[in-house]
Amino acid sequence: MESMNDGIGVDIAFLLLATLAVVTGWRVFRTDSMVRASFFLLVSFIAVGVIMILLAAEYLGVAMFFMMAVEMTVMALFMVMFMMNPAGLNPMNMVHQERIAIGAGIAGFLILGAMALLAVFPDQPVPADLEPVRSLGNEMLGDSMLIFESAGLVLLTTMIGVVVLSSHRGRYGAAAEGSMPPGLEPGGDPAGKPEEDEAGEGEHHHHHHHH
Amino acid sequence: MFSELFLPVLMVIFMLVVGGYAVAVLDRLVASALGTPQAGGIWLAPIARGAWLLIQHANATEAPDWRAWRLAPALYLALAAGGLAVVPWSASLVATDLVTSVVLWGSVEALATVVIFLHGWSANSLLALIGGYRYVALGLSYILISMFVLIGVALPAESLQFTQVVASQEGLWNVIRQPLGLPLFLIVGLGMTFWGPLNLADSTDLAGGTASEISGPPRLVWDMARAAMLVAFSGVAATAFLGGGLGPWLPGPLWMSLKMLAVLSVLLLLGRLLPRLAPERCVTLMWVVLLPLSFIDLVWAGIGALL
Amino acid sequence: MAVNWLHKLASRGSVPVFPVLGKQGDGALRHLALSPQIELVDSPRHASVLLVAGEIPADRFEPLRRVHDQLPYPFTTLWFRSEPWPHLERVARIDDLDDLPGALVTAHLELMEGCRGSTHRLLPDEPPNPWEGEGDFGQGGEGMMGGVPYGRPMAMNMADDIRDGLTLDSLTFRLGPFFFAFPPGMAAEITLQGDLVQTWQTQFAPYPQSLDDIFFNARERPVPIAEVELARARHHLHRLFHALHLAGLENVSLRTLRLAHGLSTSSTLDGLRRALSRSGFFRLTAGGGVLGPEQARMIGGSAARAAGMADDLRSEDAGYRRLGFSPVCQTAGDTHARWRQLLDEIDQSLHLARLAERDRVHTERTGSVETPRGPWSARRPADASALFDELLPGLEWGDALATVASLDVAGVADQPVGTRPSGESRAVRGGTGNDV
Amino acid sequence: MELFALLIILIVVLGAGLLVQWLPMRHQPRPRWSQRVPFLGGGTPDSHAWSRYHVRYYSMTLLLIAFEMEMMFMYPWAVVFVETGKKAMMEMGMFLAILSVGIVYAWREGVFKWQ
Amino acid sequence: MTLATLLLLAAALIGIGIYGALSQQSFVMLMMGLELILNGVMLAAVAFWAFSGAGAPEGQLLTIIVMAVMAIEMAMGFALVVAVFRGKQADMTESLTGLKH
Repeated sequence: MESMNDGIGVDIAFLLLATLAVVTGWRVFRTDSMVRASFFLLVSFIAVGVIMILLAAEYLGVAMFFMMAVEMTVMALFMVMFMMNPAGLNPMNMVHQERIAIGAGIAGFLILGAMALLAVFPDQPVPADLEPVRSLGNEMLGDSMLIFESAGLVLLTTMIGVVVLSSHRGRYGAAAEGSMPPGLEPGGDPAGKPEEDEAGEGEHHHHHHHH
Repeated sequence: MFSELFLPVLMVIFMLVVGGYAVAVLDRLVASALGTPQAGGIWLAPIARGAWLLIQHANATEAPDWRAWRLAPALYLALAAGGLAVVPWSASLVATDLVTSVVLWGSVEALATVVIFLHGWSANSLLALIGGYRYVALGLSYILISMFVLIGVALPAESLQFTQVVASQEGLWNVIRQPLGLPLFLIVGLGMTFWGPLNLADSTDLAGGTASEISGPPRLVWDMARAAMLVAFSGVAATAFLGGGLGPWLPGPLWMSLKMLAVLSVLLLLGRLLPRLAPERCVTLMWVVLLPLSFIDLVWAGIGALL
Repeated sequence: MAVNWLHKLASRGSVPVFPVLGKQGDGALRHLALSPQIELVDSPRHASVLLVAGEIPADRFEPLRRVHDQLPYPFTTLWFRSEPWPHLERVARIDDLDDLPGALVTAHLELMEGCRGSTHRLLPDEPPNPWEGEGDFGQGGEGMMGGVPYGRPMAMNMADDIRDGLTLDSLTFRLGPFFFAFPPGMAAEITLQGDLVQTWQTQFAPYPQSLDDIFFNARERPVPIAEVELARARHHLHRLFHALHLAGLENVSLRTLRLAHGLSTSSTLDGLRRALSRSGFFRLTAGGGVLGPEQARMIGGSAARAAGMADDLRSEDAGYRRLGFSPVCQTAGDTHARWRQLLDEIDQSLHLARLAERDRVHTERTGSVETPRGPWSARRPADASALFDELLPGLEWGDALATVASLDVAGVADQPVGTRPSGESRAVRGGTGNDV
Repeated sequence: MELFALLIILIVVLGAGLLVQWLPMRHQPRPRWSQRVPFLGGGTPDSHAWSRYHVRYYSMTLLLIAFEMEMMFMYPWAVVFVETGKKAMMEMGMFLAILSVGIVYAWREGVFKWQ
Repeated sequence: MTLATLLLLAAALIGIGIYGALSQQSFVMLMMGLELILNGVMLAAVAFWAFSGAGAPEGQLLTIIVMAVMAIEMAMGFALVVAVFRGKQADMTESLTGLKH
């Protein structure tokens, strides 16, 4: 009785969530407001996250919420920063090669869908007594230690790369500025920088990327 | 069926209403204790204010993002409900005992940032917009601190479940075992509800910030949601650091309520005693001072758990 | 009926009032801040009564109409010491400060119970630009950035960014003259990029402020120093009250106001000072706004002394010299230094007042007097709000407003505080015990 | 079952939040244009507030994304911490070291200041 | 909810993602497309883990790695956008070619 209920409930929930994920995923490219686009994508991620929880991947599903909430907030910030007409007050369509894109999208869906339907995958469900989080933890501290460690280093590299690329007063600008207490020069001069520095920075970026 | 689905729903809604009211009353009590006289009955004032907001018409701006503007307060309220749902009142009485409830609370914090930003953004008005953006700077800074601190309490529990976290405090509460944890977490609480010193979203220098353009029922929901979030936060803080429903003589839920009231009082008091931080300093403070402190807390918790 | 009890309940709460300040309206504001049944709000959206306090000059009528229309339905207005516009129907005018809180409560009560209808709007129901039905999608805009979608143009990139060279859109707007964080009456045209002030042009100077008549008397005849110094301390405390409200320290700001209200030679500042430094007001809140020597000279007074200039007309007065007066100074010249300076000066004033009262010392020099706003010898301290134009660009919004609050820029009016607010000052006078 | 209860709680409360706003607002007329002007203390804006807003802390947000990813690894690690013992402790040391290097570097570069 | 339906959902998300990544002119919107593709990939990975991986932890680990890739892609992508924009005041994909010389 209980499991019966659960079974139907799970199916209904899955159906609703799947629809939500696809519809919001589609709306991402069909809305004029950049903020809405980012948060539609967030909803799509959250729907997938809930499906993951339904699949007993409790940790991954919930982690998806916080990871994606942060990533999509940042996404929204940057979208608004760099896109003209960020709120879509004037409706617009900023696409190129749309036909090819639609074709590629449909082709991708058909090929992958056919694989999903036609290929035979082994039927080995998660054992009932498995604790997904614990097993993941053990894996990370056991066999996959190397992946875990290298991920840490890669992320450190990312941090440094991000700072070098995005920061105005970069390492080759005035690094000392970063360690000075906040506070402006007398007369309220902003902490902006002279022109030469900017040019030097730009060059550095190109240089860095070249390697 | 009833006990598994409807009871939790009723429980959480009851908590939202009672808790929200309790926050409003408690805040007025704190204010009058600090020397700001309150008019009329402290007990009636929140209800009278709610009635007034129901009568006042909702404001509009020239071209708001209507859906987002109306959704944001309701979503914030729903997030508070989600937080309250994972708070255990005793070993068995918990609305939803998710295996990863600690992570879920982390998600509530992250999503709260999204919702508050949306609230500031959707009004299409300058002061609200600045409030929303300012809040994101804060929201993205405190979330790491909160995660480290909560991972700290998960270590001795060997679980990401709040009921297990409570069980692990049978001998000694985390507030003593990990002395840095609770103070750091309280700062997170002020941030989440943009209360007092961390009120960057709805601050006075922005004429109310994200709330500067709203009136009437949307404002009522927004204020209620904010109070409910404080309640949810105090529930989590009491669970993670004060042993939840553990305690002699009294039944678990009562202990829990008392501890939540204690956390709430401290938060409301801090909110009225400290001036609002400048956003830039706030970010630096979070990353350069509080985050390293939360590292120390985690190491402390780790050593404590192994010994 | 259900609606009825809802309305009845709503009338039981505190009255949310949005104050619009005219000339000498700030006294009413401070009076209301201490009335428990009145809640002063920062945005008209949060108010049910619009209070017009003091006479509004004709050039600020248009902004007043705008603010008037921004209160959500239902709302009502009340005019305090100001003549209501003739085309407003059923508007109450109040002249006695003591009646004001009661009148506001009654107005709210009547509004909630339905015996008073909501005030009618003043401006026509039109968008800032006609847009409906125009443009590619009927949204009023053209192309990507053109036109006036929904009645307003879109923000554009107007000037290069002054901090990090990443030039994005800038927002230009006019703020005030009824923005509570500004000195009463001030308005500015501001351009922001992000939350950073890019340009700032003061459009309306703040109303000249009326000083206590003791400063006017002191120019003509010797007056008791105790009285001068108490008036000075009270002036400074009133400014501190506004700044603390802006910093979110509601309780301490009211405490400051109460201190100012009951100020006498036996008052001390220790409790307030302790509360402020414990709360971290000097360390945690916004800083910035450093005055250069030229700027400091221009504004004069305590702001100049906070920037390290020991100019004070009191040093030239024999009466003060007998009391051992020497000016206190700070060096940093920023917002925090100004607040420290202000506290030190209040302390000093209270100290001088105590000594002067004991020894019955009077001022000896007439013709020039150090007002709380600055030196007044040949000319009255003039308006210095133009200072903001050079001081504020480059500051973050919160820092900019904190700087505005920390500078006393308004000039001095040619009249002393007019009809003295009945409660406020007279009680204080009685307390000093050496009334003229 | 827990998940369903949670979902129902969220939906019910969300619905209640919307209902409280919608019910009283059904019969209210849309406010007049003169009321809808954004509040600027009597002043007016030149343009819509929505714009390419200069987020002054953008480098901090990028740093956070990388940080957040590390958190992703830490939760499962916390669960097995006690049973793994010393090795987990070392692991934590490494992680915190990496994060600290990241913070110190970013701080030195002025990432946490308003750009 | 079976493996096939889950994979279909994943395929649909990937399909939409491909459309987005190919059609959008703006670099930031293009990244949205990539994210959506990765969303589908993560779902597929979890589905395999749940239905045919016998609960092997590698399935979960794969999802985490995809997420890490996503985070790194986003962080580096935006940092590049900032760097390019500072030079050229534009964010179109075409401008990125300027970096290749």
